[in-house]
Parts: sequence; structure tokens; C-alpha cells
Amino acid sequence: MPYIPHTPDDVQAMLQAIGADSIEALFDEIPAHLKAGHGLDALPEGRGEMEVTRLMAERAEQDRFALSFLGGGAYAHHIPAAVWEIATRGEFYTAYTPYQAEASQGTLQVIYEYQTLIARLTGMDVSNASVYDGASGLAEAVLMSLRANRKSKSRKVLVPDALNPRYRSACEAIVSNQDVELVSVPFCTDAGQTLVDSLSPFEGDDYAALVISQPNYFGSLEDVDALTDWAHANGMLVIAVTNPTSLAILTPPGEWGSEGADVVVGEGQPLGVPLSSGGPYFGFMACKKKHVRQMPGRIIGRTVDMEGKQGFTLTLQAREQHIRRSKATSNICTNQGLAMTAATIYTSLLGPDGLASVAGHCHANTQKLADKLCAIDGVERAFSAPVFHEVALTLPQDADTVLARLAEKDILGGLSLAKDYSMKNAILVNSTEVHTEGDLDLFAQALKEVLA
Amino acid sequence: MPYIPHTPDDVQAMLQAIGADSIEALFDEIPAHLKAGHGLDALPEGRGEMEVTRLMAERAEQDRFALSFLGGGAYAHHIPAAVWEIATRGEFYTAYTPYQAEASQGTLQVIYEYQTLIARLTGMDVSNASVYDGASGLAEAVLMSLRANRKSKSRKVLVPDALNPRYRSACEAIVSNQDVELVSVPFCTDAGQTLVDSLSPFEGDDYAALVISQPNYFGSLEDVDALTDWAHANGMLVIAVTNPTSLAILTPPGEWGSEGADVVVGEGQPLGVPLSSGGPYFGFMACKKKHVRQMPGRIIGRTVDMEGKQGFTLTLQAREQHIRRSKATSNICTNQGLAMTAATIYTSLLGPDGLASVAGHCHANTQKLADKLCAIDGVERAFSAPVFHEVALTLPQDADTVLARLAEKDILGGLSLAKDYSMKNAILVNSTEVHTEGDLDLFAQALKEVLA
Amino acid sequence: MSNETTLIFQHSRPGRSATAQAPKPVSEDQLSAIPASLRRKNKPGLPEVGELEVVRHYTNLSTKNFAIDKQFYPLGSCTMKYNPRGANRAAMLPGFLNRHPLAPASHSQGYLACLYELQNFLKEVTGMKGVSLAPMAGAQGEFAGVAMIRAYHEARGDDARTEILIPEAAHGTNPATAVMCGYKVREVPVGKDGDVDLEALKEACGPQTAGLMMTNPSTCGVFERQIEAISKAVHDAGGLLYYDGANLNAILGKVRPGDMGFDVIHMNLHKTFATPHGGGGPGAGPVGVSQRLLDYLPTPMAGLDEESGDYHWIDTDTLPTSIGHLSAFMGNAGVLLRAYFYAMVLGREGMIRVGEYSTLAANYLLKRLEAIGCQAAYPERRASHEFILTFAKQAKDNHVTALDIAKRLLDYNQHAPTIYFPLLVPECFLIEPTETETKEAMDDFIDAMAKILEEANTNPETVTEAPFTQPVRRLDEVKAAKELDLVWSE
Amino acid sequence: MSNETTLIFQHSRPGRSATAQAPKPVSEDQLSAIPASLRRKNKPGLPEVGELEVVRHYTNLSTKNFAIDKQFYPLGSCTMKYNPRGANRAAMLPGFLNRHPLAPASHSQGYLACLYELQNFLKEVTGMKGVSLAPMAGAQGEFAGVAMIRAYHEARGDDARTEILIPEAAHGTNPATAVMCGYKVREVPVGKDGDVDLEALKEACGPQTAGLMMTNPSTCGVFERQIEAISKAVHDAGGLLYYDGANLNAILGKVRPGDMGFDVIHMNLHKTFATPHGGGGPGAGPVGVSQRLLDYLPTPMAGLDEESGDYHWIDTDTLPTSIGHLSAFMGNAGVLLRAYFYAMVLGREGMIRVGEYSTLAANYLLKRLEAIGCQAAYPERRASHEFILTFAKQAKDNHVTALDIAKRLLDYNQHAPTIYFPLLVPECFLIEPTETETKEAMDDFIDAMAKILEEANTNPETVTEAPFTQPVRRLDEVKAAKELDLVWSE
Ligand SMILES: Cc1ncc(COP(=O)(O)O)c(C=O)c1O
Ligand SMILES: Cc1ncc(COP(=O)(O)O)c(C=O)c1O
Repeated sequence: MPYIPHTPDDVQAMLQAIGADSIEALFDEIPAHLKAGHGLDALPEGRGEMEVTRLMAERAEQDRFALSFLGGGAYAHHIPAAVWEIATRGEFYTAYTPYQAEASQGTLQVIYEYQTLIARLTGMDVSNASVYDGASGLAEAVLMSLRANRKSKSRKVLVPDALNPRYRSACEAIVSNQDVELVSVPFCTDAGQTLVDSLSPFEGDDYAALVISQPNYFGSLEDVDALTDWAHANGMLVIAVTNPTSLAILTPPGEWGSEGADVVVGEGQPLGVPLSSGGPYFGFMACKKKHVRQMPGRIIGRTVDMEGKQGFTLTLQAREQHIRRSKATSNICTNQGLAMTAATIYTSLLGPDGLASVAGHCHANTQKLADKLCAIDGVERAFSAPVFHEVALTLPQDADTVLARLAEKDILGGLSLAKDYSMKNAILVNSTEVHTEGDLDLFAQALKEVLA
Repeated sequence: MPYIPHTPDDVQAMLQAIGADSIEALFDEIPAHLKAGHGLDALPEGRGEMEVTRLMAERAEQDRFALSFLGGGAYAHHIPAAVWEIATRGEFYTAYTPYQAEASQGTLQVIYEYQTLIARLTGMDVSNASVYDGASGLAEAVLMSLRANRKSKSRKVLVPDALNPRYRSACEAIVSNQDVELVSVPFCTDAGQTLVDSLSPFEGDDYAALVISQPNYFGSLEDVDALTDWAHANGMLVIAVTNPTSLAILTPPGEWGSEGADVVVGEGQPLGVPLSSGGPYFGFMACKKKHVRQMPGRIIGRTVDMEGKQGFTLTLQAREQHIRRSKATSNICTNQGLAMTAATIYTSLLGPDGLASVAGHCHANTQKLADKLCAIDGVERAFSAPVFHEVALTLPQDADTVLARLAEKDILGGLSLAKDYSMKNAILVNSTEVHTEGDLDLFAQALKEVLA
Repeated sequence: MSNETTLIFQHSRPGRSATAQAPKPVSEDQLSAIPASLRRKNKPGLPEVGELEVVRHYTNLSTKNFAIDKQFYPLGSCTMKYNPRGANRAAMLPGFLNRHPLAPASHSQGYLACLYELQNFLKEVTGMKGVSLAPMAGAQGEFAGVAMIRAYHEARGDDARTEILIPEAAHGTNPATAVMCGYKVREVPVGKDGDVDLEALKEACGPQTAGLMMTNPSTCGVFERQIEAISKAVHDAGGLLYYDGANLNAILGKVRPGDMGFDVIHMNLHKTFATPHGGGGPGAGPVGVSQRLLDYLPTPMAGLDEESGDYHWIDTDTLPTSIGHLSAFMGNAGVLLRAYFYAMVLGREGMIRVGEYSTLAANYLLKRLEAIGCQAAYPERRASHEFILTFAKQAKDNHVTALDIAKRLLDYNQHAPTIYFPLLVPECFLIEPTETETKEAMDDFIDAMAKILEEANTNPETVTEAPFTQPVRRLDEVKAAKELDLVWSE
Repeated sequence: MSNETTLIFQHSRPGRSATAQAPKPVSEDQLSAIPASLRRKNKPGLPEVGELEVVRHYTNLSTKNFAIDKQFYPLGSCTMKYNPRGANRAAMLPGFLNRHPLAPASHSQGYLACLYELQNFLKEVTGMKGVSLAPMAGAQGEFAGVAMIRAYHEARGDDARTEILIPEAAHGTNPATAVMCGYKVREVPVGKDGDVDLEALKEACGPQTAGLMMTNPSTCGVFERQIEAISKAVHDAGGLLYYDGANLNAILGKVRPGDMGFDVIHMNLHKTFATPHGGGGPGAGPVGVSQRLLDYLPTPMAGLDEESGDYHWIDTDTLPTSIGHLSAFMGNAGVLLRAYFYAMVLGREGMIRVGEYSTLAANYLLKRLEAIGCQAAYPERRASHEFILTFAKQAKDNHVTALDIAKRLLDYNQHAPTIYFPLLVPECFLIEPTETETKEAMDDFIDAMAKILEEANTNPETVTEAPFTQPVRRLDEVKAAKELDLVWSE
């Protein structure tokens, strides 16, 4: 029996100890007519590891492709082999939430180190142990801002249109149940940026927070100092949404404007987590110390044991559902521990200089790619703002059609902006350190052919 | 500096402690003119893990192929994922020979378990901790038989022509340096077996040992009982060369004839080691207890510590080069520990029934494949003897040409017997549990087309 | 005598790095397009360490964890069963790992095929009509489920329903979820036999009832025998029935939530489908629904065009009534692939065996522990896949608490069961052995418990001061919460 | 308190199995072609255990090892440097793992390209004219080397050469190899300064001299300064010079064996090229040769057709004078791929740095250890990448031996250096830190040594009875050798 070790002798011995005649007898409290003998007919017969592995290998093989320039919130990076060889060690892979601290110092110390890494990368005081992903993390941050902004009674939050639309929709799906309203802030269609000017209509109204995405969905860099100061001047908290790689070279949210952001969230995937069809990733979440009791999710503290020796433990559990139940900051329980562990190893391996050079190559490659593509007739940058590692381009033809034709050449040439922004001819293109000059040329060549 | 952690400060501090001005000064004992400033110009500039991984991934990709029926001493089997996920844990992967027993109980116990597994599989009393591979293991067994057979003064050993020719040539290359002669025993060209009849010419002469390969190179099963009894009756030791998978269902060498084989060697690869272009594999080696002091290689013993607790340690080291130097049983030092570890895990996972069912499928698939191929006009079994999981077939055309044309269809349809046995039209074909019915049909179909 | 407790930051030296891991630095010139005002002034205080140090540090840290791969881990409600290594390898095939979540369907057929089949398997084992794999853990599955209940009532204009009923034994995520979905929570008492107090429930039902959230078997470790009456009461009041599938392991193949009358269910694939818990996650919390909630399932889902045989995504453009996306992409894909592997290996028979053998193991362990003097919370009942012991007597007589016994178990190389949950049983253990542990592993646990009970009588300090053999002794939790030290500083 | 020392066989229960791992049993019918007389009568006594038990058992066993990934491991002569995880991943790419060793060249171009380039890299770093990657470890490389020397003399009809000269400091594999190649061994004494006794060597040279085997830097941890005179003496006598490349790490990029006059050399890729030691292996022991031995290199080798750009195998059909094959296929391919990865990451500059920084580390460690009172065997000499300490004084004064100190180091979480080798220095440690360890790791080792020296004076039992913190105390080796227990039985 796959994964069940019992022999007929074992079963007999166990039934005897129980005093039952058969395994079936153990289900005698279930009303008989509920126990439909349905037999799970839609399930196939069990197969061995060899057969299932072969089937899945064939399926995985189907989805291989040559060359991708897709970004939009998930980015291809080189992941050092050490990251997952260590993260999948049984001790990390098959443990659970460190409820028994003494038997979980490994996981607990990793989380404490992770919290420190995130705090330092974001310039914030404290971090939690991860939430599901960047988008749901934003929803948590929005709900948190309502609790944390004691000066505001509002259930409204300002959200820029230049935010990743997938973040907006997930956030909406989550917070709308609590009658929270996400109010749109338009972006400047020339610059591709959220201008302070466009915020003036909201002055004087009560909003709990302003969301600032750096970079924004178009890859554009926002004037975060001005936006942050505006929000604070208007009694709002600032929720920063950032890309962690970019923080190796960009001003950390903790230093935005004169006071810094209040809460920072983002998608942790770029820190050593494979694209893997969208997950498991992890959302990181950090805040100023004064808001820590409003932060959802697990938090680890450093303390000492009875003999004065350093140790780590779950702390501030009174925020969590298993203690506070309906009064908890969130319902989150299982988080994304393993991906967070991988990110901790990744970030330690890269260090500040390594991560900065990854960020630098992402930026430089994206610039280079934009130049190469814009050298093609009719291809232009859609916006004037400086970008980090993603750039919007307008094509002389319908974007969806062009992308489909590129895909036929096994090039995934970016994301269409048609549906989300009614920019029928625009695409969003990303490059990272994984692309060689040859890769960029291949793309440019293919696009030229498709447009010809 | 890749893999070197020292910062300029570290270097300064170290040089200061040494009292040297520069690193170069540490080489001042080397005659200056020998230190040619050659600069290693043929080496490329160093690249990052990302680039080298990409290059190697592209190269690995080049060598992927659809469907292989190659055997000849290395066999494709399903390897449970657990095997290498555990074997490559740092504790096994980055440790060395367990010289410090107290800090190496993990490796030591694995070897002790491995020795037990091999002894039980082969039906022998004792096993060593592995030698390089099956072929070099045979050379060690031949040399060992000269030492162990005290009744014989001979430096000659009888070796069947039906032995894997690669084993014979490696063995020859090794033992010939000590003026050991390998004397050929022909096989019956009808049966593809080594008959006792063909041994009669050697009766009365002094040979240290007779080598018996079960199955032999053609996949044929030998009459091992008769061969063994003949050898013992003629004062020779018996060296068995076996396939470990087959031992799940075939008579173990320890039970051959009335006394059993004296030494058993073989290629351990089928026990959980990937094909991996030929290595690292491991040779297993087992013998009767009375010969243990003549066996080369590391051996682990079970004992107790000062408190009476069970523990494991290297033992009988007086056979080994680090103690006995020129009087050692062999020069072997580093062996194939990791592959042996993998094999121990593999064999434990499969168990007696699992391994028997792998062996059974190998045999059944090979029979089925032979039937399918022999249904093609002009294709026939080359020999009449029963086979385990490899079979020689004659084709109506030149074997090398046919195989090359199959390879163009990405089917590696077996090994040519042209060069080694002057059987121009014959091929050696293997199937294992990894082949589906569809795979066998594909091969048959392709062969049909090639021969048409 | 080792320095294992050093933090990775303490290994840092300015200028040290794992050079092979990063591309060569870019020149300032190449960054000139980024305005100086947006550049960070000081490099972030990440550790500057070499590759060997990182590998050694995290390898050593890993050894300070208990884990299924090393210990029996009978954490009740968590289903710590064996995580097949084959599933890990399959999910980490480069073709899966490198697939971008927004790759077009033309380049996703292999992946979509796995998801589509997994949806169908889950429908079958739960008896539901539709399944979405999108939620990223049990709690998010709960969220999706209750949000669908809300969407359902709203679509019918039935907007006076403001309350969710929840038995008091429920897991904390249940009430927290209800609140996240904008509901008030009304707790329903549980009787002495572990079943819900049916009369109290009936009284609680009314036009304000949006639904009831419950597990069955419940977190009391017993099967709720009145499930049909409960279902009827809630449905009669116009509410819907939510099934917390955390305990699905107990009844796989025996009885299906759909057949018990539930309208919506989440599953914890990291429990029932053996995907790893990863030191806290990730999980996956797919939701299944009955006919009436089909239109509200969270997106995206995998769809199949029967004619062409092509797979596609079902998203809000084709399912506009959906409660929408719960994550940026499509949930915890890698977890789903592992669950798919597991389901394929087990197949029909294997699924049925899970319920049978997990129940067998729990009842065996319960009876044996009772025999050595442990007190069952519900001694008259069958255990489901888990069961509750109470150490109220030891706490009273010897001042040895459930916590103490849990800590002492660590010294015996046994992970402690879940403690102090559910809240309604004092000094309790919730014990779940799962079907993948041998009888010998359970016997070792029983032996350890026997010794500890003996120690509690004869030498209570060995229990109350335990553990003695772990990397640290008991930790000062008060200090941890009062002198918050959440981030390291030099 | 755990049962970790249980053998896997003791977990066995009749009929238990890891069912997912094997295909379903075949019927007796399908085996009917195998004569009953050849079938085994009883199933082999392999363990019958479940998948979780196997994973748990071997995971737990692994934790009872010291390893580079966990500890400083300064085992002299073994070059225990960091094993890059990237090399492991690259070598385990499915395309490499699944390639059958006898796949035709048409299906091996990627693999051959790696081997071909590796051959060239090794030629360059050693200064030799040709390289074969075939030998499977250092000792097999030695065998190949000496067999080539023999083939060379034989080809010239020079068959009175029956002796190989070997300095007494040499590694045991050297004399053992000479004998395996049919030679007698004559040992050459080593002087007080660690250099060979040149006069004695000259006297030993003669028409019976087939060659000399030596390492440089030698196993005394110093560079043999008279290498040119030695080379001349042996060559003048008609012998050839064999270089044991186990110590190549010390001189990478500084001086090349080919430039020192060696005719043949083996390299230990598991040392110098950072491939893992795997708890005892595998290694790889490629051989390099000067012009005159090119024809004898072991096969197969990778060749390149410059015109077509295609790679092919060079085998005995095109190189009939080769000493032939040393294994069934082509050596330890997976190890070679790891070494290739390493060489590509390091590149030209990196190779040069290896020699520099391994030498820096050794000299630092030596000076610091001397400063705390350790006795160097060759205090006047520079250390190479390793060096020797002698504890003869401690043995005499305190009855604390090198073995005792080694065992005590384990308690300080430091792997012990090589002990009692080379044989000519009494009570010695051969210490090799390698270039991949931080100064702090070395400082920890120094601190531990300082404490142990102190303990040896004040409290010698803590040293002579060590270790105290390992899974077992000192083992009864006499019992192990006398009451041989090599195979478990019930
Ligand atoms: C009964 C019960 N319900 C819900 C959950 C929540 O699931 P998750 O942790 O995956 O969010 C759990 C998990 O711990 C549980 O035990
Ligand atoms: C100096 C020296 N020569 C030769 C060898 C033999 O190498 P291997 O163990 O790879 O056979 C060793 C290894 O231990 C060594 O240290």
C-alpha cells in the first residue's frame, strides 16, 4: 500500500488492541446511509512513482519554452543551487510551524534572520514571517492600515491605477467583504507615473492610507518622496508596494519622504523563488515598530532560555487567530515558510553587493532591450518616466496579435496592456540578469520579423 | 573571489601573523626560474554559476534522446527520488572516509548495512565497502584469487569469452602488469553459453580461479552449478560476476554448485545509480569468510564503545595501503562511497519483493521485446539459451549500419556485436522496467522501417 | 561547544561575498537613467558572507528542527504524514519550475492538464460539483468559501444575513475568517460527548444566519453524528453549510462532505494530500462547492475544451460572478503539482485506504494510551483520525501540565502533539498519528508517554523542567513579548 | 533516548514495503523462460520497510557525520574544500544523468565537449602534453601512471628496470601502486628539513630504476627544493618521474609539474577540483603525461575533429599502444562534470588564487598554532597548503597522544586533522585548512587547540577519554578486528 506501512499482522494486532473486528467497524458512528459506496470512480487506479514521474516529466516537457520576457510581478532570476538543495532538506521541508520552540530553533532562527533581512532591505523596523503573496499581502496591509491609522475613521484607501492590476483585483476581492473601498488614483499617461498633482482632488477627504507602488506596473519609478509626504500631510498612512531586488539600489521605503512609509509589502519571489507557475511565492510585510501589534501573521522574537542562553520563539501571538479567534488581525495560519527560507538563503548568498549587481543587470538589460526594440520601425517607449527593469512599449500593430505570433516562435515577448489599460498596441517587457546579449537580439530579430 | 572568503583585511591580518609581506613571499622556497609566469592562458576567464549552469544545461540538452535499449553492463532503472535527495545531503556528500569513527557513525553504519545487503543478495559471508566499478572489481578479484588459492601456484585464471568484453579488457589492463594471464574459455555459439564441455581441455592444469558471469554478456544464463562444481573439483576458486538486480530472482553465487562461489563481484549501478555516462558507479565485492583477509578495500566492523554501546569502525586495516603500504592487498584508497550510499537506500526502499518485481519486469519486457523484434522478417535470436534481461539478435543486415539508422530516429537500438565477436549482423538488446509497451512497439516499428 | 547559534549577520565581513552567485557589478554609468534622488544612499545591511559559510550556517540550523523526516510528529489537526520525495522531484522538474505564471495557454498545456485532473479528483473525493484550486492555504480556502456564501446571499438580495455560526471547538481560523468576510460570529456549544449541542444550534439559527462553519470529524476528534439534523436546521433557516476540510484525512473514501449536505468545503492539501508543511507553509486550500455556489468560485481555474482537447484558463472574463482572484497569479502551483502526484500514486483504492488506516492508527494509539493510564476526553467515542487526551488530573495532582508533558516528549525524541486545542478541553493533547507511521513508531510514543506518566508521579521535576536535550531549555516567552527583539542589530 | 542506532534490518517486517517504488509483481508465468534450477529458493534477506522509514532512517543516520557542510574539516592531504552546490546541480541535469555510457558520439556531443575542454584545462594547469580522464581515483591514476612508465620501458625493450623509488614520506598508495604494477619498491629517506636525502637518492638510482614517485609539495607539507637535482638524478639513470598530484592545490598557478620535469602525473579532482568526497568517494584521478608517454595514455579520451567541430572518442582502436581501459566505461563521469563546472567558474585567475590562498591559510594556521605552543615538524620551512605538527612532547610529558587530541577536537565541533601520517614524524597532525575556510573558522580551531593543550596539562583525562559529545565514545577496535562482525544477522 503506497505510503502505508502496515502489514496484515500489524492490522490484526491493532484491531485486537482496539477490540474491533474490522477496520470498517471503526466507522460505525457514521450514519450508514451517508456512507454511499461511491468508490471514487472518477479517480484512476494508483500508479507507481516511476509511471507518475514519467507522465509529469512529459507534461513538464510540453511547457518548456525558449525565451521569456514576461514580468508583471514574477521575474526570472538565477537561483543558486545551494538555495533549494538546503531549503528542501527534510528538516526544513517536513517540519511545521514552530509551535514547540525548543525543537524548532532551526526554523525559528531562520525566520528571525529573515525578519532582519526584510527590515534592512525595506528600511523598516519590523517584519513578519511572511504572508501568502504580494497581492494578498497588499490586502492585509490595507486592512492593517485601517486599524493602525487611529486618526482616520475612513474605510477608504487610495490606490493608484498604475499599481499591478492583479494586485488591485486580489486586494479588492479580499477587502471588499469588509466594505473597504479602494479609490482609484489616475496616472499621467505621458510619464507613466502617479503625479502628486493627480492627488490634489483627494485632499481634505478622509482616507486611511495611500498605496505607492515602486516601481509601478509599467516599470516606472515614482517620485516616492513627494507622494509619501503628501499622504502624511493629509493624515494618511503610506503603504509601499515594492520589488525586493530593486531595493538593493533604490531608496528603501523606510526613507521615503521625511517620515518614510508606514507599511511595506511586496512579492518575495524575486529573492530565490522559482517562477513555478505562480507559486508558492511569499509576500513580505514590514512596518514601523509602532504598528507591529496591528501586523498580521507570525512574528518571531529573540529571547533567552532558563539558563540565559539565546533562543527564538513565536511572539505577539495575541494578534493571531489561534489565540484571538474572531478578534485576530487576520485569519492567516499556514504561511509560506519554505519559500521564505529559500529567500533567506538566497539573500545571504547574494549579499548587498551581489543583490545590487543583480538589480543593476536587470536595469541595464532592460534599457538595452528597450533600445534594441525601439530601433524597430514603429516601436516606441509608451512612457517617459525612468524605469527599473520593466518597460511599456507601443507597437505599430495590435499587441495581442503580435504576442501570439511571437509565441509561435517560442518567444514570450511580454504582457499585453490591452485588456487592463485599453492600450491596444502596448506591451510590457521585462529583462533580468538571466538574459544574454544574444537573447535580447533574438527577441529584437523576431519582433522585427513579426512586424515586417 | 569565487569560493574564497578572504577580504583584503583578512589577508593583511594573516600575512601579519605569518610575518610575510605578501602572498608571493610564501612561495619563496620554490626556485624562481621554475615559477614560469605562464598565466594559464589556455584557461578561460572565470564565469558565474549562472553562466556555467546555462552552458552545461545547453550541453546536457544536446545529449537528450528519446529511447534507449542499450545495456552491456549499465542499465536504466527507475530511481526513487528519495535515493539521491538523501544521498546528496551535505552530511553524506561532503564527508570523507570515516577515519574518525566517533564523528562518522552515519557513514559507518550505512556501510555496515550495505555490507549486509550485499552479503545477503549474493549469499556470501562478507562484503567490502565497494571498489571502483564492476570491471576493475573483477581485476581485484582475480588478484585476490591468486592470494587466496593457497593450493595453486598458478598466475593464470580462466575467463570465459562470454564475459562482458569491457570487463575482460579492463581486467587485462590491470592484472597483466603483475604477469597474470587470463586464459580464454570459448562459448557455445548455438546456445550462447559457456559449457562445461568446453572446460575439459583445461582439466589437469593449474589455474587459480575460474570466472563465471551470470548472466553472461549475451544476457544468457549459464549453468552455474555445473561450472562451479567443475572449478572446485579442479582446485580452482570460483569468481562470480553478477548483476545485482538479477540476484533478486536468480540463485545467489553463494549457493552455486555444492560449495558456492568463493568471490563475487559485479557492477552496483543497477541499484539506484543513474547511467550518468558510465560513472560514478561502484563495484561490489563479497567473499567467503575465510578469504576476508585477502579482500581489498575498506571493511567496516561492528563493535562497542567504552560504555558498551554499539558502534561501527573501519577494521582489518592491516590489509590496506595506508597501513601496509607495499604489502597491501590493493592500492585502492578513495572508493565509491556515495554511490554505495545511494545503493543502500535504493535497496532498502525496494526490499526483496520490490527488487524481485523489478527483475521480473526486466526479464518479461526483454522477452516481449525479443518477440516483437523477432516478428520482423530476418530478425532472430542469436542464441538458444534462456536470458535474464538482455538478448542477442541477428539482423538481416549489417548491425552497425542498422544501429546508426535507428540512432537517426533517436532510438538507441542496442549494442553491436560486430567488433567484439565478429558477429557482423548481431546486436545486444536490453529492456528494463522503465520501458512501456509503447516504447517496445516504437522500437519494433522503427527497426521494421530501417530494415525494410 | 560550537558556534551554531551565531546569526548569519555575525559572520558578515565588509567586502566578503559569494562571488560565483552574482553577475559582475554594473558600472554607475549603466544606472544613469535612474535619478539619483531615487537611489539608496547606503547599501542595505545584508550579510556579506561566502558561499561555504551560507551553506554551513543553514545546514547547521536545519539540524535544530524536528521534522517528519526525522521524528514521529503527531501534531493533531495538522496531519503530519509522510511527504513523498517523488512529489518533490516531479514538481521541481525544470519545465514546471521555469514556467512563468502568465505564459499563454499554448505554452501551458502540460501544467493545465495536471490542474484540470486534480480539480476532478478533488470533486470526486469530496462529492462537490465544482472545485477551484486558487486558495493558498486552509485559511484562504475558508475565506473563499465564506466569501462565496456572502456572494450567494447578496446575489439573492438576501442581505439581512449577518452571522456565521461556529461550534466552540472550531479552529481559530474559522471565526477569524468569518470576520474577514464581514460577518459576526456566534459560537455554538459542544456537548459532553463531543457532538454539537443541537438544541442550542437550532435556537441560534434564524434569518440572520448566513451559514455554519464546521469540521466533521470535528476538532474533538470524533465524528459529528447529528450532521444531517444540523444540516437541516441551518438549511431550513436559509443558511449554508461550510465544511472545514482540515480533517478530511479521516473520512477519505468513507463519507463525502457533499453527501453530508455541505454547500462549500475547503481542503488542506498540505495535510490530506501529503504536501510538505515547510516549517510553516506553503499549503494549498482548494475549495469545492455544490451546484448553487458554482458561479462564485475563485479564479483562475483550469478548463478543458472537450472537442479540441485543449486546456484553457477560466477567469473572471468568462465567470464574472466569481469572487475573483485571491492572489496575483494562480495560488500555490508547486503545492498543487505535489498533490497531483500524490493523488496519482494513491489512486482510487489508495484514497480509500487513507481514511481507513489513519482511523485505525488513531484508535489504536488511543486505546493503548488509555491502557497506560491516559485520560481520553471522549472515552465513549470512536476516535476519528485524531483524538483528545486530557491531563487535568496530572495538573491537579502533580502540578504537571500538558505543556510539561509536551516538553518532556521532546527529550524522548518525539514531537509533541497539539496542546491546549481545542480550548474547551482542559490540559489537552490533540493527537494525530496519520496512516503513514508504523505500529512500532506509535509504540515508541506510547513507551515514552508511559515513562513520562511515571516520572510525573515519582520525579515531577524531570517533566516540569524539560526539555533537557534540546538546543535550548524552556524559553522566556514573557521577555520575548515584553522586550520585543524582532530584528537583529549590532 | 532515541532509537537511531537501530539497523534498517531491524525495522523490517515480513510483507512491509515501499509499494510506490516498484512495479507490480510479475506472474510466475512471465518468468517461465528461466529454468527453475537457476531461480533462487528463498528471497534475499533485504529489509522490508516503508518509504517513510527509509527516509527517516537514513536522514537520521546522516546527522551522525561530520562534513564540510557542517564543520571545519582540515584533514591533511585530503583537501577538504567547499564543494560547490552548483556543480552538483549541473552534473545532475537529466541530460547528463540519463546518458548511457555507450551512447554513440552523435548523441554525446554535449558531454564530450565538457570532457574535451576539461582535458585541455588540466593540461594547462599541470604543464603536461596529454591528459586522460579515465582513472577513477588518485590511486587508479597512480596505477595508470606507473603502468605507462612500465609500458614505456617495455616498448624500448628496457626490461631490466624492476624498481620504483619512493620517498619514505609518501602516501601508502604509492608503494602499493608500484607493487600492483609489478615493481619492487625502494624507499628513499627524507632529511630533517623535510626534503629528500639527495645523496641517498642518487645512490639508489641505477639501471634497475624504472622511476621515482613523489609529491611536491611533499606530504611533509613543504616544497621539495631540490626537485631539479632529483629530476636529473632519476632521468640520468634512465628512470621516469611520477608526480602524485594529491597536493596540487598548493601550487596551482605557481609552478607546474611539467615545468619541474615530471613525466607523468595524476590529479585528485575530488581534492584540487572541489568535487565531493562522498563519505569515502567517488573521486577522479586523471593522468597527465609528457610527450614521451602520450602513446600510452589510458582510454577512452575525448577528441575533437577541428574541421567538422565534432567530438569523438579516442579508444584503443586508434591508440593501440594505450595501456587500455581501467573501468568498464569511462571513469567517474559525474565527478568530471563537477570538476569541469568548478574549473569554468574559477577560470584562469581563480586557479592561480587557489594555490595562493591555500598556502596563505596554511601558513597562517601554522604560525598561530606555533604561537599557542604547538610544535611544528619543520619549523624552519614555509608551509605549503598543509603542514605537520608533532605532539611527541605531550605524549611523553602528559601521556596525551595525537590520537587523544584528535578525539578531543571532535568535542569542540572541529573535525580532526590527519593523524599519524606521514609515518616518519612521531605523534603528528597533518593539517590542511584549504582556501575556502574563513579566518574565523581557523581562529575557532586555534582556540579549540589552545584549550586542549591547556586541558592536557591540567586535566588530561578530558583529553585522553574524549570524545564525550559524539554519538559514541571511543570504540573497541581490538574487538572489532578480533571478533569480526561485518554483516548483521538476527
Ligand atoms: C481545523 C483546521 N481548520 C483550518 C486550518 C487552517 O489551515 P491553514 O493553516 O492551511 O490555513 C487548520 C490548520 O492548521 C486546521 O487545523
Ligand atoms: C598524497 C596522496 N596520494 C595519493 C592519494 C590517493 O588518492 P585516492 O584516495 O583518490 O585514491 C591520496 C589520497 O588520499 C593522497 O593523499
